[in-house]
Amino acid sequence: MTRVATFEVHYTRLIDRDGRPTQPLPPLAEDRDAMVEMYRAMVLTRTFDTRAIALQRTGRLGTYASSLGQEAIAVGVGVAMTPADVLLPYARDHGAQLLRGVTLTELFLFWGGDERGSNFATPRQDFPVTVPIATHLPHAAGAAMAFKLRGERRAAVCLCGDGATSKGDFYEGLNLAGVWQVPAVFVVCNNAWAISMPRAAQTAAETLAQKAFAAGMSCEQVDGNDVVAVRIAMEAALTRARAGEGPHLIEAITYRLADHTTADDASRYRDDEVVGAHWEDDPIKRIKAYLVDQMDWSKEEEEAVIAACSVEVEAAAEAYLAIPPQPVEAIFDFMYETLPTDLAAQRDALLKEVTRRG
Amino acid sequence: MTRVATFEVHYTRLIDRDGRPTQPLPPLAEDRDAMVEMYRAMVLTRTFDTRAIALQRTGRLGTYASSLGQEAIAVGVGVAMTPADVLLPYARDHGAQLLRGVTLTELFLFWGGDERGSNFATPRQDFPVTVPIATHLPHAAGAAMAFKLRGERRAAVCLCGDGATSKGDFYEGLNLAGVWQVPAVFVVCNNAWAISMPRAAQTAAETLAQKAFAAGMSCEQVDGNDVVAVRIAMEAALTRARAGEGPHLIEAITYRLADHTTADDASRYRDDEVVGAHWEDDPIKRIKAYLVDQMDWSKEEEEAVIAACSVEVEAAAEAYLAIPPQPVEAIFDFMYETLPTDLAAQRDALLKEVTRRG
Amino acid sequence: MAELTLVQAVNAALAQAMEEDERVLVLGEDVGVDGGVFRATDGLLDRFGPTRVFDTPLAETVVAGAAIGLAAQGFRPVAEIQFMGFMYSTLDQMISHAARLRWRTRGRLTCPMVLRAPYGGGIRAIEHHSESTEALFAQIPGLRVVIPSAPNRAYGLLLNAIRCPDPVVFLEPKRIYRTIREEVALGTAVAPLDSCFVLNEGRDLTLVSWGASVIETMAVAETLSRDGIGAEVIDVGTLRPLDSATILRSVEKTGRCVIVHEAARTGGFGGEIAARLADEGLLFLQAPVKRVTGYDTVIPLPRLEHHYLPSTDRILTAAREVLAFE
Amino acid sequence: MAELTLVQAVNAALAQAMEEDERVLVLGEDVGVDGGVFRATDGLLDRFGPTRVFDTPLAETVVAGAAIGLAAQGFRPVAEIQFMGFMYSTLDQMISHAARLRWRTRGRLTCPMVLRAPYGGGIRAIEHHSESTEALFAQIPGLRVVIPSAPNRAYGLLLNAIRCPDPVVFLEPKRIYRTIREEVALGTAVAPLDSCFVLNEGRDLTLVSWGASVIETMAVAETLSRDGIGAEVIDVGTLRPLDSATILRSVEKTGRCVIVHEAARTGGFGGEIAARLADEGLLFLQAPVKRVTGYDTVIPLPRLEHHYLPSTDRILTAAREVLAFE
Ligand SMILES: Cc1ncc(C[n+]2csc(CCOP(=O)(O)OP(=O)(O)O)c2C)c(N)n1
Ligand SMILES: Cc1ncc(C[n+]2csc(CCOP(=O)(O)OP(=O)(O)O)c2C)c(N)n1
Ligand SMILES: [Mg+2]
Ligand SMILES: [Mg+2]
Repeated sequence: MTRVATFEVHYTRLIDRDGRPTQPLPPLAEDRDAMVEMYRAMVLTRTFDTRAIALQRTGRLGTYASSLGQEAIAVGVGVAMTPADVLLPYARDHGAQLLRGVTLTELFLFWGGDERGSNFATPRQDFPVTVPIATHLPHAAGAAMAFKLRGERRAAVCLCGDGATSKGDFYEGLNLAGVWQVPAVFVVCNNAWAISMPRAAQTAAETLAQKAFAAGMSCEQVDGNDVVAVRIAMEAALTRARAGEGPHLIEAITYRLADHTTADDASRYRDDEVVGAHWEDDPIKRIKAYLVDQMDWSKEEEEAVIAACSVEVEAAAEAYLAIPPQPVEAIFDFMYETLPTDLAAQRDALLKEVTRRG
Repeated sequence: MTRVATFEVHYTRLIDRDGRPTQPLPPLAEDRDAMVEMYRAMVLTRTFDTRAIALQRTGRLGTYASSLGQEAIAVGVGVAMTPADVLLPYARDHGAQLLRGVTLTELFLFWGGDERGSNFATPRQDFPVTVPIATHLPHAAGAAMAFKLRGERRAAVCLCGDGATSKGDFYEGLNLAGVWQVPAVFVVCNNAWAISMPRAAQTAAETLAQKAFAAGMSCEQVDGNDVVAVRIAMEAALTRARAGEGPHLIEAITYRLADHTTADDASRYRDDEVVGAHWEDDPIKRIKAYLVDQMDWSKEEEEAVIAACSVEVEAAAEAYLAIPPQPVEAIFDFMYETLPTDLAAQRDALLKEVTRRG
Repeated sequence: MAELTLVQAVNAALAQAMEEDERVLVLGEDVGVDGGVFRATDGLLDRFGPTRVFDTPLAETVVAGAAIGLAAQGFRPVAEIQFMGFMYSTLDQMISHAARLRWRTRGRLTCPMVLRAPYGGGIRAIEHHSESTEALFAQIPGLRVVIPSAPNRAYGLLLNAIRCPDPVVFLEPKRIYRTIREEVALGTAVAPLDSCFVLNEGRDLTLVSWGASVIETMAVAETLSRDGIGAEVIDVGTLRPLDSATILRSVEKTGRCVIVHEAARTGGFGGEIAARLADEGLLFLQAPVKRVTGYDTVIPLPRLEHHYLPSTDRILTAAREVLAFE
Repeated sequence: MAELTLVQAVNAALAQAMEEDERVLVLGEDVGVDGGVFRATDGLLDRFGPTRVFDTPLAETVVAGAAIGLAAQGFRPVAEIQFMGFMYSTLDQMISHAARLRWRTRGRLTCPMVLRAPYGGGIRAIEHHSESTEALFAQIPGLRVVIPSAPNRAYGLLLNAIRCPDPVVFLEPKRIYRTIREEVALGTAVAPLDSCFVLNEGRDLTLVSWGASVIETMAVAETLSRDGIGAEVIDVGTLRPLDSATILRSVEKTGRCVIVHEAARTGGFGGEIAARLADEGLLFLQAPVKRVTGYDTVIPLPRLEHHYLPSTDRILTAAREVLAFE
């Protein structure tokens, strides 16, 4: 018996749940502006989240997927990317989308059930949220291949959940990215649940990171509630990817503090107490503690951030609510570049019907 | 950075290409009858193979997938199984099917383009050859789950090629088997090619065995041209699986000495010389060398085996050629348990047409 | 007898099937503790335990594929896919294996499984959660495709689907999961798998529909009846195998037919029905066969979705057009 | 001009497209050194190099999915699936993404890709290698589905498919890959993507077909013409979007129609055509619309396969039946 291959998975946490460094920190952690930027982005994300849920509860938004508790991942990813990179988000990446330039109003519009919410003004090349789980990993491999073929120093960044790692598309996407050595970074947001299914019911794999070994890809685990750890890992992976050193997978470990969506009632399948305990790991609490302890974050500054985020979200919500639906014929727009004859006939029929109905 | 998981892949070869033991051998290798049984099964497989190709070349068989060079895997697997286990073969597992009880005539019939070739008299519960690559791994997980649910000490054995390891079904099947901890053994026949695609073009993974890590499954590599190594690994895996200790994956390394199928011309994409070199690893040559060196295998015995296999295959080929096609209405048989009305009408129409044509 | 909604009827049929046959298993994402995202499997885990009801990883291909393996081994798996929009990755397994295992082995191995999913629009859901692509399955030889439109029929059809030795795709119109309550005769399975249901008799016009659209279709029949027009309403409970005899008989009587379904028109299963009329029923037809359907587009997101679904208004317009035809 | 077989025409169109637009890429299993299992991509790797032509792992979902990613990024990928029977695992990507990327983003991202595959029976292949399930794709809003039936049209249609800004499923009738040679006008793409081809004019009967069945259909037209019967033969080169106007115009003239395709009848795309006739063309019809198709079964393995495919005999019988109808 000969040993022919060995593999290791490593885990990184830089700042603990109380905001204390667990090891010497990178320069980033000394950069007050950078830290505040991330904090603010996380607060903004959560403010959006709260407002979205309120809108949904009052019938003014559709079913909504909260990112409560996992803001550090989206934000750590979003800040690490450059505008030239391309994001392929999953449904809880509001934080990353906002940092990329998608507006709050556009996010509301998307979750409000309006196709225009995916036609954001910036970033034009980012993908819309992918709803069928894990089906976007193949797109990420393809988009990254495009960068490679054109010799561009850009990377595709693709996020998904722990549940997504069970799906064939996840694996086929990773495997292709591996064999083509494309500039892609995959982030698994392991929030411990896929609706009611605990992480252990998805797979017997000890870590989700190790799924990358099946694709010959490097990987690591990070504390997904530690925005600094997420960002540092992302920046390193992106630098390597853009330099042609191949794709990478990051498993970011967090916890879904919210119900799966506004259509879910998590109390059916998990104990409130367990969830409560996970609030100790709240990524926002953690970075705030760090700011307060290490960077003299003041009460005034805190209040200013909270207030600014509220104002911003409120204005966006109002702007969203003021947007009338698309005209009815928009149903037929963008099915093809030019409307085929038989579709044109259906469009006419609909318009006639609408006119008749008045 | 903390190390949270480590993995190793090991490789086993017991008998080298010249038939010499590479390490102390298990009792099996001392058991002349057992060794001869495996040798004979491999020779029979190859004899069948040669005859099948000849029949195809003369238009009396359909497109055929040769198992030339990988007889040790199918035979090692076939002898390790008990009748109660269930085989889910891929297209080059003739050797295993024969050992399970499928007759040579049934094999010819299958490859001759007749559905009855998959309705073998024994073993009634084995699956037919699966043509869409890797789609049978999910079936193996399901069948093995059936054994587990009924508390039966049986295992599902599922084989596939190296190309198959790229497909989502492969991964989803492994992952489910892992998380359900079902009695299944997966064998990847790594014959270095998937039609024209070399192993390195399938995946960046250093070994195919390691794909099991993604499913939290144990795994190993064996020399797939060493029938003893294959059988020993299989027996151990089957014993563990039947005892409820979970699934296992074996990567058996071999080489496709033949064209992909009779419809392929491998000289378009690989050098004859490289192929020639791999004949040194011929699994039949190896076990024969072992028999001769270690077990006084005589020329007479050798000739007897060859002759017996020829006679057997010849008789089967003749039996096959004598089997008339199914009656035309068999097209409609077995679509549903009972024929729906509209199908019955179509059946009547076909029969009328056939009668009219005379 | 019990007053049940459609989703409760599904739940009751599952429980009944599990009760009467221990080979029946329920599997899928979140079907266990959670009882399914629509609660169709609610309580089954408690009642039948974890060897009869089990959650699967998030991987629809292997949900279907493992069900095939279980079925080939003699179980009767009933697998749930959370939404029809996530059934597409089961198609390969359903087409290449479920539909063919019996055929391929000349009856040696069979595949008595049911693949259930909620389908259709009208619940203001996000993308992919409102699909009506039943024709994808209904065109596959070897599959049975069943769609109930009321609690009682849902109960009977599902029970028969589970008892059926062939693979069945069972699509549940989720828009009406909880909108109707009906007496359901528990324990009996009166709704056969191979015939259409005539919900209303009439001599002037045949309205053919299935799924949630049956509700609007019935409403139109009622409106018409107030004008003294008798519309025969046929609920195609089983799309495959299709009982075209019932439809033909009706059109022979009425001479006029409108087909109503939520799915996009082109390639929708209404085309198959109209085609059979254009062949075997041509001589009966006194007016063009109209289809009132979803448009040939993606079903819009909630803000425009209601324009897409066949409304009573659109059905009525088509009906009057067909009736006026001379 | 060159005398080419259908598969050579496909090859020539690929080369031409790659020549004229460097965004065109060719990918798939064995498309590189091997030149594809049917040699459709033969020589392209040599000519355009490994950054334009690349092999993929054995994984159809990601072949389609990566093509979508490439297309969204401005490339024009032409992906090959080796046989239509292995396209089923692309359906989710094609339905959920390729067909909708433009729609979903209101035109921000588009998906100009082509998914090619040989299809159909008659080559005595093993199971899954003889499928004709074009209706699966033809029912999906947002996709274009194109099927050539001769070298010249294959060349023009493929070139137009590659130039098309929408996703196109391009199915090649492999039974006639090498059976016909025809002059192909290289460099020009005369076959438009949105209209049927009238191959033969006639006043007595309309025969509608596509793919390899066009050959038998033309043969029947010839037989009929010897009896003085004029059969108009329409090759539906593009199933979606369907040019029903050409078919309607023809049936208006002839009053009789037979539709011929290899796919199983129920849910096959012939039903859509017959349904349009039953609506918009009802007044023209002087006889039932007959469909000569594969049976509603799995296509048999080689030993019985020839009974399954629509033969000239079956087409002729149906044609005479329709002609005799009063
Ligand atoms: C292919 C597919 N199957 C099922 C669903 C329904 N669904 C939506 S989210 C979800 C769970 C996702 O879990 P995970 O990947 O862990 O992400 P999380 O929601 O926890 O962030 C499921 C099953 C879906 N959207 N797509
Ligand atoms: C899903 C699917 N895609 C493509 C094919 C066509 N095909 C048949 S065998 C084969 C290569 C298989 O390679 P591998 O898994 O290594 O097995 P091997 O033939 O080398 O034994 C391919 C691509 C298929 N049968 N199924
Ligand atoms: Mg999760
Ligand atoms: Mg191989």
